[in-house]
Amino acid sequence: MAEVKEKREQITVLFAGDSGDGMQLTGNQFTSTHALFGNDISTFPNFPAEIRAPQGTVNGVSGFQVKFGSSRIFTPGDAADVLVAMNAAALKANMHKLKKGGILIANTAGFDSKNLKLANCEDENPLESERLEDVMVYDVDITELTMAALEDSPLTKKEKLRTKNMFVLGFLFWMFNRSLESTENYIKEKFSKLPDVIDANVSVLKAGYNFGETSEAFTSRYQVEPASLEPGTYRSVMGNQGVAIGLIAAAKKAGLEMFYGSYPITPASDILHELAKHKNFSVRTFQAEDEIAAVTSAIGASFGGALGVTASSGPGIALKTEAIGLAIMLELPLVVVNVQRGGPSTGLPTKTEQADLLQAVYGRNGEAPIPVVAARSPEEAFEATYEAVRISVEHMTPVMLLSDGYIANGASPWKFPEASSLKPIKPLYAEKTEEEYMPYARDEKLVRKWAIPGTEGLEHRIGGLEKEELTGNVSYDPDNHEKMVKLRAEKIDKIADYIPEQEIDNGSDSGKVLILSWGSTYGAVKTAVEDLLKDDYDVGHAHLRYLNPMPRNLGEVLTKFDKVLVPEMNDGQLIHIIQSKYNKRCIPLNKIKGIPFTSAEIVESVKENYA
Amino acid sequence: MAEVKEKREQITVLFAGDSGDGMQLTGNQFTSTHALFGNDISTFPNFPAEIRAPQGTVNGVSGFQVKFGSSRIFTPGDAADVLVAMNAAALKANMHKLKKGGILIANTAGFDSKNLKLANCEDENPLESERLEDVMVYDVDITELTMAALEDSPLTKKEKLRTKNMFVLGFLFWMFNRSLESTENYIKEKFSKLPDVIDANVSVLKAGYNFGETSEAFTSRYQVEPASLEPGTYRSVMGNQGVAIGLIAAAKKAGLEMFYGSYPITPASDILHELAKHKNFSVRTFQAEDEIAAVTSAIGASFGGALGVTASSGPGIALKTEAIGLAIMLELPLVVVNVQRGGPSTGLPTKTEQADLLQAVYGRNGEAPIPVVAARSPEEAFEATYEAVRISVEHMTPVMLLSDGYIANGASPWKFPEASSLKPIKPLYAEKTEEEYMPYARDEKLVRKWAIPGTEGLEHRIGGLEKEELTGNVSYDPDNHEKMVKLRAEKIDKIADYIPEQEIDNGSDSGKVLILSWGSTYGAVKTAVEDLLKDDYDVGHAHLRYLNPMPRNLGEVLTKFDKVLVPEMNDGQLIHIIQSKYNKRCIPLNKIKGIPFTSAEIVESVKENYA
Amino acid sequence: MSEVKEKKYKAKDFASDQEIRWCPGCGDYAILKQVQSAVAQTGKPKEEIVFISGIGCSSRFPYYMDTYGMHSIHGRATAIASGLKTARPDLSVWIITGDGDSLSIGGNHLIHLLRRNIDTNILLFNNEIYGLTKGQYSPTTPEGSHTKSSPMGVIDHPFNPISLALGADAGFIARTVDREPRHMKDIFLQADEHKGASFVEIYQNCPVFNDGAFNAYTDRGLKDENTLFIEAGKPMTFHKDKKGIVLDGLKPKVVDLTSDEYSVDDCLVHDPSDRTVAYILSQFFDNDKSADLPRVFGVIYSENRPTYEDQLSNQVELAIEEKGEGDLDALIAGPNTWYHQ
Amino acid sequence: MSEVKEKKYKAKDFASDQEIRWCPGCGDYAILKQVQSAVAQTGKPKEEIVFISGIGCSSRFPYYMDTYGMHSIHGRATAIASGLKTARPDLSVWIITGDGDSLSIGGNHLIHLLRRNIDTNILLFNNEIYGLTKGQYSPTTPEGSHTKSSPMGVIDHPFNPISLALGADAGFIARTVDREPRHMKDIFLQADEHKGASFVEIYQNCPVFNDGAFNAYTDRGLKDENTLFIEAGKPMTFHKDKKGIVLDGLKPKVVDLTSDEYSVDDCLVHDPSDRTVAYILSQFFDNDKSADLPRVFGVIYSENRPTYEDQLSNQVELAIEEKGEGDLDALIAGPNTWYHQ
Ligand SMILES: Cc1ncc(C[n+]2csc(CCOP(=O)(O)OP(=O)(O)O)c2C)c(N)n1
Ligand SMILES: Cc1ncc(C[n+]2csc(CCOP(=O)(O)OP(=O)(O)O)c2C)c(N)n1
Ligand code: SF4
Ligand code: SF4
Ligand SMILES: [Mg+2]
Ligand SMILES: [Mg+2]
Repeated sequence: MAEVKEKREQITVLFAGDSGDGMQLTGNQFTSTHALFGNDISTFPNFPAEIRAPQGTVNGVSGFQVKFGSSRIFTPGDAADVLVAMNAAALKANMHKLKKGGILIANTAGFDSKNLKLANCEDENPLESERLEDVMVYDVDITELTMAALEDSPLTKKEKLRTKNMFVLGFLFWMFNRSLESTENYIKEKFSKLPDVIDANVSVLKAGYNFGETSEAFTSRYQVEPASLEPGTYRSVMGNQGVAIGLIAAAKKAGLEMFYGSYPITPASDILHELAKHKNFSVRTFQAEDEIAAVTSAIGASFGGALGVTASSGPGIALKTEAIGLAIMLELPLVVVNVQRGGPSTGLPTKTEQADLLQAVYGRNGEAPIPVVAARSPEEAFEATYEAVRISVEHMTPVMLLSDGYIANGASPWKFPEASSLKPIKPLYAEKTEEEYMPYARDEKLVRKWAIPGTEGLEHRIGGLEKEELTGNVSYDPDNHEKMVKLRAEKIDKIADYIPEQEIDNGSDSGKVLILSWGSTYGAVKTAVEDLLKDDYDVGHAHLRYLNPMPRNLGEVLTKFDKVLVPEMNDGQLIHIIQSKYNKRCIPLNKIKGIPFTSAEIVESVKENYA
Repeated sequence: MAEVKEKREQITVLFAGDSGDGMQLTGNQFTSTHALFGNDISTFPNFPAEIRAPQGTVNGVSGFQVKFGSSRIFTPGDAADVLVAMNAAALKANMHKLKKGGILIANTAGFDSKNLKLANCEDENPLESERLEDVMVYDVDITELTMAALEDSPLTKKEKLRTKNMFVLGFLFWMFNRSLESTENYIKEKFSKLPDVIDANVSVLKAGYNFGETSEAFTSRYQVEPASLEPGTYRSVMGNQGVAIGLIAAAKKAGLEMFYGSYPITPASDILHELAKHKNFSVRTFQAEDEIAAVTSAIGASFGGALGVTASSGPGIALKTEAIGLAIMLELPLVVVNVQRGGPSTGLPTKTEQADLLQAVYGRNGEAPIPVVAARSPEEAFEATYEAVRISVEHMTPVMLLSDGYIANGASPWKFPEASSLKPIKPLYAEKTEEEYMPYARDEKLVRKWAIPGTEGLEHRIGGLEKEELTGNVSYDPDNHEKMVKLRAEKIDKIADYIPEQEIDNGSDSGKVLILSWGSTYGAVKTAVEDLLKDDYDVGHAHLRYLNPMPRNLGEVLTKFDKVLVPEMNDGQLIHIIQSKYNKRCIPLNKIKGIPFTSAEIVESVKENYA
Repeated sequence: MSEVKEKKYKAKDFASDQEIRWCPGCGDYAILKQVQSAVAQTGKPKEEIVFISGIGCSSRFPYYMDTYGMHSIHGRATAIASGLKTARPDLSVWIITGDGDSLSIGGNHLIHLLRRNIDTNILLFNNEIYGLTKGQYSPTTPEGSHTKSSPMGVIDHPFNPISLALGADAGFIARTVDREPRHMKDIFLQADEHKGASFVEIYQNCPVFNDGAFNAYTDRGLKDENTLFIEAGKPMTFHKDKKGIVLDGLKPKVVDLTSDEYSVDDCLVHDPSDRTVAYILSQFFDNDKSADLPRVFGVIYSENRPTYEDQLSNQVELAIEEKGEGDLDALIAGPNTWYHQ
Repeated sequence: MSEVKEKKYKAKDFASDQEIRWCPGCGDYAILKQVQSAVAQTGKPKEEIVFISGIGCSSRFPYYMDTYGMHSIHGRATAIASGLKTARPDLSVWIITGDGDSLSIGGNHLIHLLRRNIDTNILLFNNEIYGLTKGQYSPTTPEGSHTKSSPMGVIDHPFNPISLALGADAGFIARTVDREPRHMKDIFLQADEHKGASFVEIYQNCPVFNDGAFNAYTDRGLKDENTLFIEAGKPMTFHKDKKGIVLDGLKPKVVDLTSDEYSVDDCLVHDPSDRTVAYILSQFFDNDKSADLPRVFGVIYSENRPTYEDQLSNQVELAIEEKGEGDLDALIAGPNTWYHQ
């Protein structure tokens, strides 16, 4: 058999199967091996909305998309080069994501009449769909081959069947010419107390690999070289992990103990789960009775001198708004993380969206400005989080950190920093002096000092009523109120002096079209701009991490382009703020489907608006 | 004694005394009598923040300002022609509000050393202040004169002292040449079971009047002719009353029973108190355990086919935002009233502000548009409320109605409509037909029909998850989600077809300066524009009742002026929306002092920006 | 609710056309079945029945009932139902909620509904875990449990839902379990019949995130000795009448009825109208593991007092009687008007 | 809280420089005075004491204490204090709240704090009215009361705060009244001494909006026959020992000790560790007007169980013991890294 190894720069694989088929695990193992090999990588898991949706149905399909390559990767890919479909429902739901000329690996056992019926495909077997005409289809009876490989195993049939994802994995490792070692180690560690299970999984993994090796049908094998990433030590990180680690790191660098008050909600809960594991960092996690208790307990902790943090998603953030107003009055550190999901209301809890920006910036009663920082990707979540904590602590203010479902559950390789290289974070503590203590005296940043209970001589009372300048006493004086409203606003505006100026991420810094993005659209825009630049479009890309206050020079950046395109996974929110703040009409590009932009969609829009 | 009756077009009187001095009652009686006489009137009570602040202190001062005149009156006046100060604290706190050449009536008994000390005026008796040099000061020992008038009364000393506000009232009635009849009737009704109290109050009232009549010191008497108001029947109304009555009227005209779920909060509580009195209109008031229960119980009632209404102020509205998102998904009627107060957080609960506009328009998670309607004055609150209900019911959507503390507690004469003349409000009910019932089918307004439990054959389930078009079933389909987000937005935008176009309230409809206002600044702007027009300034005034969607022609209105001035009692919120929506830079005019604009401030700003 | 309208239904008449989306083996299925069967048996017209739920696995329930229904937001079903029932006392209102939905985020609305005594039937699906969000502990998860959010064990002392309901002055309090279909249905019928707020805790197995939490009360080999099914007027015996409950002063204890020392006649007789008995039964709980008391199932407490919505309706009627049906023109005009020319 | 730091204070050392803004005659003044006196007596350094309140008249309290303090938002003092105490177990945390603040909007946080047993002292100023918002009824206002928001009389059945706390498994429950300074102070001291959440209901007169609500327990002529002051180990007698409480089965009744029929020895002896007794005492309430039971003052229930914050601190220590003090570089790197050239 001729072994043709085709060289490819980037490959996107989409694993799709029933929730019970182990697609997430398969995807994660596939990812690790490629990461270890040195590819750049981006992943996107896509869970069903139900805990365990009925088996075999379209609602029960679980997907895991991964893109890896020898060049830099910023998104999990617009369309798949390879689609693995474990059953009819999985194919039905994902067929349209397969590129023309792509490869479909279909587990024929998942296309029997029972499965066709469950997928509501009695009329047409999706394997016979017209859409597959341009596709190379490999029918493999994975189920049978798995059972065959385990003939001698003492496991039950059910247990045996559960290993069939290993067959897929082995086969794909063959296809992409990768070693089985990392997965073998993983299996051994995971099932260390179940030798029979180890044996079965490893056997099936190898059987998959060997099936590629021996079956004559498969001639395509691909070679994807390691990426020219910056040299250094890497790990794989998911967005929620990045946030959790970022919080711990920032607290530690600030010399603070962290208190995390939270109420579970998809897709933010994993931050709680992660933090709860790290109590040896003196992290105190408090699963509150609701989101109001979550944020107010964090405020209480901050009053006590800890770093109070809370996280939620849209509906929970809505519940926290009254308390955030209190934190604004108290001028205490508080980090509020919003892992955005599809809205409004309960909306699409398992889907991603960027529709809480206006809520973050404006969604409170009274004049209540707070800094807003947005993460852009799993590997940048750490840094964005670190910045959020830095601003909160050094400027004594609640900060909203925006992430979203796409970032939260996606994974990428991360060239992580050394702890010693992290920016210092310096809380400004009040100290007892000769003079009378003034809780609301301010420094040049307009920041008041933090007086921690337990410090003798700094006893003081604060609250949500308007306070007198300097003393912090309750004041109903009209002029004082106006002054305080302005001071609080100016304090936040001044943070612009302590964040970097807006840079052009890629492309020209003046010219025809600027793409102004924020949050998780980063990867799609980055990829699109790379493509556009190759085609000689005059385009630049600015990505906002700081949404309030915005970088000082942003207005200037905008004036340098004829047109500004603002892609958002919402109905137009950043564009709203930009147009109000700057005298610049922008072009909206909106996708409100609970799924990320493809880079092609961005490219297309630039081309349409180019002229 | 020569009786000179000076003619005046407008007079502003400010009653100021200790919380226990009965200034609110005095002001209200003074107001009623002038209203009955036919003057136009506007009032502004100013309570201390504490329930009963310490007697005699500046914090305990209670004020009631009233402006009346023979021309139209739109504000309670920038400065007072007459100031009544019952004690030193009252004078200290209000001295600056007295016009040059104005009259001060000071109760000398309230300026003894004890009172001076309580008012922290040991160093300077405010009666001797330089500020009073341009003022006519009348020192009257009201306390003593009151006691003297009651020599023969069987009341206790404490009870006698309580009537001293009647002396003030009687004296002012003399000064403005008004009859005592209405107040006498009021006294008789109020104390119908206490003849001694009636006698005492009436005696003192008359003593005050006679004091003016007989005392040689007083030569100034004023004549304020009835106003040339539109002919018709009038009543006096306070903003919160207007809202309450508007709700009942609208519900009744719509053929709906009203359910009012509310949690007390200043300055919204009076709506609850008022509604609770009208159970004979089948109004069901429910004092919920918190604001979340208030709004969600109202949603439950609306699901049941009632008109669900809830009201609060800033902090409470913040708590309701998650639930408002649910109502948006459910597409059910719901009226949310926000009687704004000074913020952020607890802020200045007894003061007024307009700083919840952005919260109203943007303060929810996800894409969650709702109509926003704002009342402009006590006498217009009824109509604004009626419109809010009409939009909510006919467009099946939650609506936010904005009022504020100034409107809520202020009073004006109101030429009230006849019930039969009110616009009909027509709920669109689903009915059982041959076809399958589609809960989310829409009419040409994009409005779905209301299916009331109890209707056979229309059993259906709705909720906060994204719903499939037409069926309303839960749907995770990406295209459906985008479609539904757009549909919900379009439905709200379309309301612009069912509201009036923006009119110019006064002045030119094109030219140099447009003043664009909303909410309770109406009166101050109206008065300012009248003054400016008299001085031949080229200025127009547009006042927005509909803040979302805005009137279709607003963009056009704006383009017709060189400059647009946007006065707001906040740090710039409407201006933010306008600048984002329309390609027009506007000039902000902000006052964030918890007190309304004076018309002079508006005039000044127009002059500054005129050129 | 009028007798005339009573209809003949079968349980399946109450099954909606929606596909059921719970995990295979979830206790929710069994509960659904008995609710459908119970509402059918009441004969109330289905258009007069409303199911309101919050958010959670259990809260998907209304989708599966062919009645009016709302799947609302987390924790607020009780508040929504309070408004609905107050506005529409004629409807039969059921509340479906989970241990997180009703006792964590929704705790306040629950206790307020109970004290107000709004005539609704509250079915609390207690699986001692957050199902929908995939396995965090809930306010009923036993101390020490290892869950996603408590990797070192739960340190939050759990609520005893029955005591809490009693503390909130609930007028009807019962407990049942997903594995006892007949008992469930009977309790649901009693709850529905009770005029006033009816609080029913249902032990519900979540095979995915908290499998076997109630094994002690459902497993063949264990349940007899661990469960006490109570009925009004009946002595409290269990374990096939081999054991009984007697009071030693104020202290309940388990006695052996097969010995000569105690007989059925010594056993406490259940009186659902006695609050103190109810309190004592509520304490047959984890707190007092030493005492080895069985878990109680059945109607623990029942009391008749006026409902909120009836009293409100009375006030509305009284107001109309006293002031006459509201006259809009009179209201708008208020008591003091003047004419201006 | 270490012994070394104990200081000698006078009550007035705890008075802040802020002018007190309650109405003349408000019961809050008397409570403030006894709290100042009690904290002075504990000898805890004032910088280690924090008062957290919500919103309401009573919630202005922290301004008047020369300690650390926060006047927060309505209903959330308990939640804020939970976070504070969890983060800083070394501080002495007091919660000041009203009947609206803690039982209406803040009901949920209250019951959760109690079940978690976070070591704070909760002083609930119960004036059976909303003072600050000028006179609406609260969740403790008796049925039938005419208030601004209930012109036809309250129809919401009120909470019994003591039962509610018991239902939420509170570890320390007491009641006192603003007119009994010594009793108040003693209860405050006991609450502070109790390790765990201490719930103290204080009957507080609001002369402006609800004057005389507790006259039956404070008026010279009435209070003796209407109040029962209990103490651990003491028989329950009242009305100058002329009356006593005996149990008739599970039913408490008032007996005449001056007759021959009953003597002190028949009276129930108070045992604050007995929950059932506590429950029975909690029911000496309005529900059962017929029984004519006196109102109970004193420590009704007291139990020692681990506090939330101590258990959390233990987990932190244990984690450090097992995994070593957190190493930031190791955390950032995670278990699987690779090197890329
Ligand atoms: C405001 C808000 N907070 C949090 C969530 C996330 N959430 C949904 S259900 C749930 C708890 C589910 O537990 P339970 O009520 O016990 O129901 P079960 O799934 O176990 O039936 C949570 C935390 C939400 N949807 N909304
Ligand atoms: C979120 C919110 N809702 C409502 C209010 C208004 N409010 C302030 S205090 C209060 C109730 C006060 O009653 P209580 O707690 O009994 O305290 P008291 O004044 O009687 O001491 C209310 C409703 C508020 N400040 N914030
Ligand atoms: S997660 Fe548990 S409670 Fe939820 S559906 Fe599955 S088995 Fe049922
Ligand atoms: S209103 Fe009542 S509770 Fe409030 S300060 Fe005055 S007397 Fe005290
Ligand atoms: Mg649960
Ligand atoms: Mg109160």
